[in-house]
Amino acid sequence: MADRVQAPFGTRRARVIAHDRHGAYSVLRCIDPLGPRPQAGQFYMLRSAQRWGGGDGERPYLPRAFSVLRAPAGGAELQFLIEDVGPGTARLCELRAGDELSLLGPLGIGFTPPRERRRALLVGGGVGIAPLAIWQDQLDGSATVLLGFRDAAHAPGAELLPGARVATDDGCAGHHGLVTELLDSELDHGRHAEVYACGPPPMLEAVRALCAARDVPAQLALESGMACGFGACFGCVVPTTDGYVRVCVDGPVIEASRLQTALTSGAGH
Amino acid sequence: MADRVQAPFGTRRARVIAHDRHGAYSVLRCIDPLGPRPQAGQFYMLRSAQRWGGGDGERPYLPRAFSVLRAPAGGAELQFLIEDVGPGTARLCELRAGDELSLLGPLGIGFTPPRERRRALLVGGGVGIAPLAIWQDQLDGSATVLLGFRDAAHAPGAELLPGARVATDDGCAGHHGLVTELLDSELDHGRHAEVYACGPPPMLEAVRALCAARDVPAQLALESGMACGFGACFGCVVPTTDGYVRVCVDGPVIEASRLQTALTSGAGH
Amino acid sequence: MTFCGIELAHPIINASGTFDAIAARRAFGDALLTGFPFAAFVSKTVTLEPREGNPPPRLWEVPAGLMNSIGLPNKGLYGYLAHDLPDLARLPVPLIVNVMGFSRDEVAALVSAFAARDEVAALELNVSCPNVETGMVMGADPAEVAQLLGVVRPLTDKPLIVKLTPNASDVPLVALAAEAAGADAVSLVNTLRGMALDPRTGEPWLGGITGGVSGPAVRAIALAQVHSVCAAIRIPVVAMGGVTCGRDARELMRAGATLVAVGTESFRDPSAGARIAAEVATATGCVSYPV
Amino acid sequence: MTFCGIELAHPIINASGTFDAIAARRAFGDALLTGFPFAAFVSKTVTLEPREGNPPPRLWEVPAGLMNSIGLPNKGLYGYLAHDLPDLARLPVPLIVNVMGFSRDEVAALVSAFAARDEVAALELNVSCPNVETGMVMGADPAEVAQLLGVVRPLTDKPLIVKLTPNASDVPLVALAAEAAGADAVSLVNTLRGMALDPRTGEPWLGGITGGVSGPAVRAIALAQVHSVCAAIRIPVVAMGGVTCGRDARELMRAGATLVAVGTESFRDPSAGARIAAEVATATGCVSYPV
Ligand SMILES: Cc1cc2nc3c(=O)[nH]c(=O)nc-3n(C[C@H](O)[C@H](O)[C@H](O)COP(=O)(O)OP(=O)(O)OC[C@H]3O[C@@H](n4cnc5c(N)ncnc54)[C@H](O)[C@@H]3O)c2cc1C
Ligand SMILES: Cc1cc2nc3c(=O)[nH]c(=O)nc-3n(C[C@H](O)[C@H](O)[C@H](O)COP(=O)(O)OP(=O)(O)OC[C@H]3O[C@@H](n4cnc5c(N)ncnc54)[C@H](O)[C@@H]3O)c2cc1C
Ligand SMILES: Cc1cc2nc3c(=O)[nH]c(=O)nc-3n(C[C@H](O)[C@H](O)[C@H](O)COP(=O)(O)O)c2cc1C
Ligand SMILES: Cc1cc2nc3c(=O)[nH]c(=O)nc-3n(C[C@H](O)[C@H](O)[C@H](O)COP(=O)(O)O)c2cc1C
Ligand code: FES
Ligand code: FES
Repeated sequence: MADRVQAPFGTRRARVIAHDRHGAYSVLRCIDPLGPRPQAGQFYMLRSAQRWGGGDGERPYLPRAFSVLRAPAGGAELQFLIEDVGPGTARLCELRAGDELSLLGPLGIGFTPPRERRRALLVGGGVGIAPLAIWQDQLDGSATVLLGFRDAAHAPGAELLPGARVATDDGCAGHHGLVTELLDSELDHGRHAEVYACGPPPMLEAVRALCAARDVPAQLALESGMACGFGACFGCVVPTTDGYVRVCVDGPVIEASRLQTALTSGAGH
Repeated sequence: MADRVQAPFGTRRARVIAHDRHGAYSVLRCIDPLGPRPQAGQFYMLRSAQRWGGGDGERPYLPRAFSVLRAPAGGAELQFLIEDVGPGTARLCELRAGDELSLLGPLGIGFTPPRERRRALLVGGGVGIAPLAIWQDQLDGSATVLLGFRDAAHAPGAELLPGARVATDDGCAGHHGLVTELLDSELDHGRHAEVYACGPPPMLEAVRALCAARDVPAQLALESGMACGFGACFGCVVPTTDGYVRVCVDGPVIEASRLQTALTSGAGH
Repeated sequence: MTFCGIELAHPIINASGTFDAIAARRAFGDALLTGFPFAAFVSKTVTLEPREGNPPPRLWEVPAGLMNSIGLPNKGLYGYLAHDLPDLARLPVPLIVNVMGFSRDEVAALVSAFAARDEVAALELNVSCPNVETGMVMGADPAEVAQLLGVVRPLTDKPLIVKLTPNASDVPLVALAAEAAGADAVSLVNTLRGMALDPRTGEPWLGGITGGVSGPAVRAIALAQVHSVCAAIRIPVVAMGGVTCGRDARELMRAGATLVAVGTESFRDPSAGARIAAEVATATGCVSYPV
Repeated sequence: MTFCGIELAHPIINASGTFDAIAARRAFGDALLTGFPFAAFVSKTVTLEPREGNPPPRLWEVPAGLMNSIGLPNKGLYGYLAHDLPDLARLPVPLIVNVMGFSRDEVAALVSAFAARDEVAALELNVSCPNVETGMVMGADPAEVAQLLGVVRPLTDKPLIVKLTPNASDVPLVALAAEAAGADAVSLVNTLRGMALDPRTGEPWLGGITGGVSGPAVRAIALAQVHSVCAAIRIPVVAMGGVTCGRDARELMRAGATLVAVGTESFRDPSAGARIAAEVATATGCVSYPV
């Protein structure tokens, strides 16, 4: 049996049904009638079906990778959380209900349930909260969720994960400081936990180091610049204890114990 | 004194105020507050200010040349007639009121008034009717206008030149045949005319030959593939009795007597 | 159709290093095999020793294309024979193995090893990878290519395809040398040498410092080289470089190519090869964004 | 700043053959002079004899770029001296004349003629035009370049800039030969050889059969060549190839270039040079579509 939900072979189209704003973030909701329901932590390669190109620097050209934010059960809807950081995300953020996406996925290996009845601790930073939302759903909302954001423009992202505790760099909301400080005190209350983290490399590295020091298992959803998303280009590698591995087919979720560092270079952002 | 209305140096923006359809043709109306009023037969280099690129074949990249269709006196409005024949015109045909054009012009040398009180005969084919509309305005509607179109999808273009006589290839409207047949019989009624023509190369060549045979002066608005529109690239040349000349700075309006043939290669369409 | 005696269902194959059928099987399951997009499968370059490849970042997007400095990661000859070959032999299409050596002896060792394997229909000699110093040398110089073939040609009856580098003053001259020295076919273009700087630091972005440019950005350059090579030699040519649709493929065939390889476009759509083969067969047009 | 002893207001000039100041004056009037976009003006290539140039079509749009086969139309040396030079001498910036000959003697005749003219600040030797057979030869071969400079270097004290072709196996080697033979600077890249077919007939689209590719499509390739040339030589480098904004220009300067030339981007906006110079000065960012 496969270690992942496999994708239909070839790109397909999905119609955008809504584009919601949460502060600096956009949530694109689309209907993917032909695709399977994804696992938490899996991702899709997306591009607009029309006018993918002609942006800043005469880009984008290649599709872009996005974690699935939510995939409401029993339907065909997929949700993606998008932060405009360049020509590809800028184009996707222009899409409105009725526009079409060209999509490939679900791709990669997602999160696996906590071992030995450990409690799930979800730790997200910035747009990295995306894969934690669907994981929170699949864990029936039982998990503890800790989220970190830059500022007031980004803090609204917290709306997407009910019951989340928030830290902000500028103190505009929740704890004034880093989300890893929240994680630190959480682990003080008990180490019988399994950590699921996604966010900017420095945050992931802090989570990795912290969990390693306390001997807490952690699954990290990594990012890396990608061209294909299905193992074809060997471009998305990160160094692990067993050499370079492709984030797109051997990840994006990787056991923290397999990494010397989570400070990947050339990441998507 | 310059032989043309000169363009401001550098591209500028113009907001689209309306996009009207006339059969297969689009009329883009925009406001160009900073530009001078153009002469009939002059043209502009246009591109969309946003997303110029990312179309069929990862194009367009360069701006595209368009004759001015109308420039209502006393205002800042410019009108262009556009037929969707490829990625550049396809993108321009997507523009709607509120969108912005990036524009350079007016460029080139336009029509000059009839000599020796000759009557003006305007002969247009397809999208080539564009420069004749503003010329008809500037001649106070006194000119005789003969227009040719492919079929019923294109015949509505005739609406743009009041009082025009029409010929269609398929006979769906007006004379069943070529516009040059109309010109032929017009000249039977009197040769003391000056012909102003714009259209596909075969039509222009027929007009040239016909006028040459009857010794009637003709001014032809030529087309040629262009990269710059202001004489920089030497790409838009056509052969004349005095060698290759650049359509963009020595034309687009050229005396028929200077041409051995009007069958230019690599024309815009 | 046949290419160097190999029966092929259509003229579209993959460009080496742009499709990993084993990884794709994990991502797409059996659907990959039932709708396999290529008429033959070309493996990523295999070297004698295993290689980790270049440090990341390995990718940079250019206008209408991609620049990569992957650095030929692979399991090495013995790793490939042990782990990859059995799986690849089960693909529904003939297998072409792309090999590269840092010396003639290395190439000879690779060629002899694969000469003995029935699973291998043909060999492609990568003398042109712009990401590895020595890759340049052999492929840019007619004499080097002639000497290389002098050594490896006698080692196998299997078709030998010499993959040329576009980063040369006179590519047809190199193609002529390959033909004269007994190559069964040539393939081109490999990627064009390029570079990008990190927008933040101004330092080279790619771990390999320079990279290879591919995709539509190089299509016109590829067509010119394919055209001049086809005019110079008689052996079949496998053409590639920026092919996104049937029109692009037909243009390369019009220039004289027998087969057309799809590379970067597969990254935008893994089934692009099947679409392009259909568009070639039906001579239908192209739009930039399939699906 | 100064370049080869020439005082320049900023480091942005035009690429030869991509701006005709005389025609632009007709199109834009005096506004061209008051807001002249370049710190120096480089003329289109001048040959000894007048040239009509290649038959049309001369242009083909490629993804994120342009391919041309203009064929160096010009009035010839004497026509240029009589008609163009007086007008160009009146420009508000120094004049650099780009020359090309089909033999060393022709280049020598051109160089001596301009050596005598005070209106001319420097000479650029085009040994790299991909549209004219012989243009290739000289620029692709270090020995050829050395011999050419051996002949023309003694003929003038004016700065000699050798414009290199990118269609060569080892461009730094050619640059080294130019430096050793007394060139004051080198400029690169010229256009990359490319081809397109008429969508209707399948025949070559361009009247010149092949053409030269320019614009953002070649930017990464240009940056790699500029970087390797700057690493190899000490004399100043004029860099060009796909520059559309200050960021592109700063990257080429980061790679070691002293001046940056703007070519194809001027076709999208004749005042692009002024915008780019301002963006370089203020280190401001880029958007694809200025204005
Ligand atoms: C598995 C995975 C899941 C992801 N999930 C999400 C998600 O849920 N939501 C989300 O918003 N993002 C997500 N990302 C990141 C997203 O893919 C990137 O933000 C996106 O690709 C950026 O594209 P862009 O064109 O907007 O920006 P780019 O211009 O591509 O810039 C993004 C970064 O790429 C680098 N870069 C800049 N120019 C280039 C170039 N020319 N070529 C290559 N790299 C360049 C820089 O480091 C820059 O900061 C994910 C990435 C991965 C790998
Ligand atoms: C002075 C002048 C005035 C004009 N006035 C008008 C006008 O008023 N209204 C109007 O609709 N049009 C006008 N045109 C024509 C218009 O400029 C062209 O239709 C337009 O440039 C087409 O661009 P495109 O991208 O839509 O089509 P393209 O894809 O550029 O195709 C148009 C033609 O160009 C050729 N072509 C195809 N591919 C390429 C390529 N890659 N590179 C170069 N050539 C290619 C083919 O012959 C094709 O039929 C005028 C042209 C000139 C020169
Ligand atoms: C990510 C990537 C990896 C590649 N790896 C190899 C390789 O291992 N061996 C090889 O001979 N060519 C390799 N190439 C070159 C391609 O086979 C092909 O020659 C080139 O990409 C041009 O085709 P395209 O424009 O369709 O991509 C690679 C290209 C890319 C983009
Ligand atoms: C239409 C056109 C004409 C050119 N003519 C010349 C020329 O006459 N002499 C020359 O040395 N280079 C010529 N070039 C090359 C440019 O000077 C420049 O090297 C090249 O275009 C790369 O710069 P870019 O990408 O900014 O255009 C020409 C380029 C173009 C696009
Ligand atoms: S993105 Fe291509 S191998 Fe991972
Ligand atoms: S379009 Fe460039 S010279 Fe006429």
